[in-house]
Amino acid sequence: MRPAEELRTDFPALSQTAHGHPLAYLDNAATTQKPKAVLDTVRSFYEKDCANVHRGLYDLSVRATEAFESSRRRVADFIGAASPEEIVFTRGTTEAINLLAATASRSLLQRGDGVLLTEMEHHANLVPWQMLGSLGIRLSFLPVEDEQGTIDWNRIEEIAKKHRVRLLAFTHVSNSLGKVNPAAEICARARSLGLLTLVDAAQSAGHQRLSVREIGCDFLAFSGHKMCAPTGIGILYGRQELLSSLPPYQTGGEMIAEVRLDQSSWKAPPHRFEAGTPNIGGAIGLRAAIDYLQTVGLDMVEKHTSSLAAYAASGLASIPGIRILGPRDHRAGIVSFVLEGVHAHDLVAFLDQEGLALRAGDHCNQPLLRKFGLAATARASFYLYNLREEVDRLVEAVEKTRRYFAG
Amino acid sequence: MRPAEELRTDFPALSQTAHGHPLAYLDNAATTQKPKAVLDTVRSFYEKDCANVHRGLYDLSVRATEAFESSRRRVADFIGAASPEEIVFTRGTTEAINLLAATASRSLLQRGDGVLLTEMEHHANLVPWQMLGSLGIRLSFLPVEDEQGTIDWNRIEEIAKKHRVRLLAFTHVSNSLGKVNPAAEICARARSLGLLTLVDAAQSAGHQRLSVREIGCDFLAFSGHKMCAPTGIGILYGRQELLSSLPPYQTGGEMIAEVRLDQSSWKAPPHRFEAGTPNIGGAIGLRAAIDYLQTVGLDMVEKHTSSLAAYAASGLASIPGIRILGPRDHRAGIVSFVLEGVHAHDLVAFLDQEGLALRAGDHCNQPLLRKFGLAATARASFYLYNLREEVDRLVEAVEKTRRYFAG
Amino acid sequence: MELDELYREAILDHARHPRNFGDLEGCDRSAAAKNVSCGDAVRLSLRISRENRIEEIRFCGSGCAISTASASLLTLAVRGKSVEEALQLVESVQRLLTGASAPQDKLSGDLAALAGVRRFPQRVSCAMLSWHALEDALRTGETNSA
Amino acid sequence: MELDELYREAILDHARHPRNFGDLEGCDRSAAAKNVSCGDAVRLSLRISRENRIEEIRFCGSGCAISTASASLLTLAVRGKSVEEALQLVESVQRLLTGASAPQDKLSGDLAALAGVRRFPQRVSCAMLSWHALEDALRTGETNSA
Ligand SMILES: Cc1ncc(COP(=O)(O)O)c(C=O)c1O
Ligand SMILES: Cc1ncc(COP(=O)(O)O)c(C=O)c1O
Repeated sequence: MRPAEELRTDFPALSQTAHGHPLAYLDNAATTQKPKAVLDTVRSFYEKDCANVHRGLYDLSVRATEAFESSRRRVADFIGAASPEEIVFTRGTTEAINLLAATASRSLLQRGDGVLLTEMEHHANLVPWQMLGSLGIRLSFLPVEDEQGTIDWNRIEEIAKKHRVRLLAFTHVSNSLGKVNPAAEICARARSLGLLTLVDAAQSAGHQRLSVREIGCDFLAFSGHKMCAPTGIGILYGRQELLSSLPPYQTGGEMIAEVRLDQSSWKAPPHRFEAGTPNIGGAIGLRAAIDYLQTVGLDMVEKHTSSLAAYAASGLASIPGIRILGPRDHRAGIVSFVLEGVHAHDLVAFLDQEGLALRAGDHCNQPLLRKFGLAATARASFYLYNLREEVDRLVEAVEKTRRYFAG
Repeated sequence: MRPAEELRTDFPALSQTAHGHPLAYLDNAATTQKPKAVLDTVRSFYEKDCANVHRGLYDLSVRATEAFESSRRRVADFIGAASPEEIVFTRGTTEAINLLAATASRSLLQRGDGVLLTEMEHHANLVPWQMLGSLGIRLSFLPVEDEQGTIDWNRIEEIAKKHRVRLLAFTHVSNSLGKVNPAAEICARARSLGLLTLVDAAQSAGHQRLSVREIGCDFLAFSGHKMCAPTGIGILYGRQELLSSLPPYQTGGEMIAEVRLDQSSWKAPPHRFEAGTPNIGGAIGLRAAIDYLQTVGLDMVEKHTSSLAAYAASGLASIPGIRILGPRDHRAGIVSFVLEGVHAHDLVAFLDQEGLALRAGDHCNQPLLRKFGLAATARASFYLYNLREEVDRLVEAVEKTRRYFAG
Repeated sequence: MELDELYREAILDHARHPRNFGDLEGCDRSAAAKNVSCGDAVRLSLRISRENRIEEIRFCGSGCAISTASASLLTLAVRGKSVEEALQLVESVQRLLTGASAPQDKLSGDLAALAGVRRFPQRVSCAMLSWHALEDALRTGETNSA
Repeated sequence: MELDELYREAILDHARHPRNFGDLEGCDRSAAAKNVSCGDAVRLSLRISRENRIEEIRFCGSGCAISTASASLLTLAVRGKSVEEALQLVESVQRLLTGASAPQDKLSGDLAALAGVRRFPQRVSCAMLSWHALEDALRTGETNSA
């Protein structure tokens, strides 16, 4: 990998100052910055090939369609899907999971079936499943046993049998704990029990190599904006035969085969699930983001971010009164922590004054934090452009804030 | 208005050639080109203020949130909404109508209620309502009486009573006929009968002044990409008390008040309807598009496009074997036509060779075209940057194609 | 290649005067195909001999000049061919039009006129419509009254 | 203004040593408010005299320094005030913090410490939390055990 110092220069937003300090952007789990190459590609699409897709017979529209569909091929390739038809463009992970929950509840899942989640799911992989309660689909949960994020995956079998579980949906990387769940192992176990699987890859896509073939999942979702792409684009991957068995989600133009006033018939996937004009510019930006990340090298991104996180965790650990969540080793690029006597909001507000951009809150993980007796944590999350010296600044600033509040 | 010749220079895509001719982009009803000002604004957002919204306490995120919410205020202002809380960001018109249909069917509409549409609706304002059939919600239709797009709005009362209609959903401007429906008059009539109203403004927003107050509708939807904004952004407007009565649509982060493992509670509108990370860059682009259009002047845009369409209709009418759909007068900037003996696809393929970008197809209006005995038409649709000389080229090229096929 | 050259060859003639147009009474097999993106539709009906040869074939439907001409050319090209030969021809046409085979590969006779379509990718689905229907009719191997 | 100046004034003291913290037994009115974006929560309980004056007020809940200090300052500021005066004060605070009133407008006494929050828009909702609860408690005009 080119060193982070050099990669940074690809990201225009990183050269700014904040409160008189160089901006240290440490909220990458919320969204990442965008490299110039992505912004250029999107812009050039709008300047040269802008037309609606799948419709026109004129040149411009042929180019737009080709650009859009080539993005789909690029994504398929990126996650090792068997074909581009397995990739549905969505606004992001949240829409992807909503799409799956809404359509599966009318096909793959029956009244009385269960959906198994973990206690560390992001609200996006919890609330859409809760909504199926009115259809008689019940949730059960794999407990998170400690603040390190330990889950006893052996319990899948027992819970699955007891609750007639049909689908297991779990996060690949926890956005608050930085815990990496062993996706391939979990999916193998689930498959042997006849369960369908959904992997929420919002925090792993673009942060490590990702192959649906190696993981062996049935469905997978991620957001572009957390991996260098613009906002408003993401995908749902689904195995072709499963996607084909799902009814439509949103309806309208582009997804229909034939429309009569009283009824309509649908196209095959993926277009069945893409009603209306899609986010064409977003899809093209996602392709450019994948190109960028593959040039950098995903193995290197993973190594860089997790080593920064480990460095941050050990640096923060030296501060009196600090409590760090998440695994002691094999941590993704995320460190959540609380400081005794200083509310997380006050803490990150002080860090902001030092040019350090961190998030404080429940990280859309209310049930998990409640279990730990917390309402909010501060969270530092790293990406390919972050530096060890930013971690040093973080540790120093947290210590300074502690002293300030200690009076 | 600055003359179209000058406005064109604001749009980088328009300076290209196609098949050796200057590109004449005449597919604006599908999507419009984007002015440099919009592309610059979006880019500058990503280069300077890129962060997730509603979450961070640090500077960058405060700026992103402010930019996003100021876009909402700008849209509210643009359509004369009573408050920004009445504006829900969606991917576009299609998603807006899906959102409304799905949530209204769980609140405002009861089993046995009727939804009244017209026969000229785009699939986006037809198929989502068809989907409610399984909930016992029935559709009825105001017939389109002729190829001019005449609808007898007097019949609303009779149909409404007969079919227990609760909601009237109609297109403001027909995307295949260029017919402009008298929205304010229709909504007044509907209101007097106690009906709710949805206006599909996909073809009118950004093409004429638009005020939900003047129209007096309950809901209104449009897409940004048809009015100079990027793809992937649009809005649903709803009167505040009505929006508040709707349950959530997609669920996940950002739209919840409190989440427990077994149940959750929701934020107030509009955030209740915006689950997950929104298309932040898209919303900011929409704001820039509104700014651009208001500088140009919407009355002038309307005048310019409808005068081009009238000029085109009269020019084309002189060609033997031509059949022009849509109203004789008061036509929006859209002209659909067929040429005897030449299939619409062959026709636009030949026009493409002359640098003229038109669309051929059913324009997501299958039931209407079927009624006219047609499978496809060619359609020229104009925007603020189109020129009379482009219309001249169109008429000439259609005549040339006619002669070619006539042998 | 300009578009009018493409049309000028056999295409325009076949579009104006489609051969073997209509329904085949008492056919053994039939199949329909529809291009959902443009609404073009074609239906083929065939009679197959005991020796598995295409004895008779007709098409009907509505579509643009390319799809009509392609269907007309198809009926001429496959009449008398064995089912296997016809399926091979479908593949050759597909490979040629989608650019999977080398441009110097040629289709024989009037069919050669279709080769030009590869220059106009947005029209390939028009040209392929009837060929997809043929494949369908031959592979399903049973009377299909779709 | 730097953030530490904001905190240095009354805020830090009140956050560390909140006044009137706890529940008021036998209160006449109460109201809770929650900042859904950060999870901070506050509950006020009040005793109102026959003359419509706030005789006694307490708050409890959990939150950041700004929201805790603001609630603590609130209890001091409104005790003894009439319901009407307290509602006016809610409005003044709101106007000041959201920048709707001129910056030279001042809040009196310790409350002045809140003025600095206007420089940190992302914290205004923290500071306003208890004031929203107060308005709620006073306006609903009935015992609210939310
Ligand atoms: C694990 C996880 N799942 C889902 C999401 C939701 O992603 P989005 O907001 O892009 O839809 C996030 C991001 O916040 C996440 O971290
Ligand atoms: C009248 C009308 N309604 C709805 C739509 C759908 O808009 P979108 O594809 O942006 O969702 C369109 C555009 O194609 C339209 O013309």
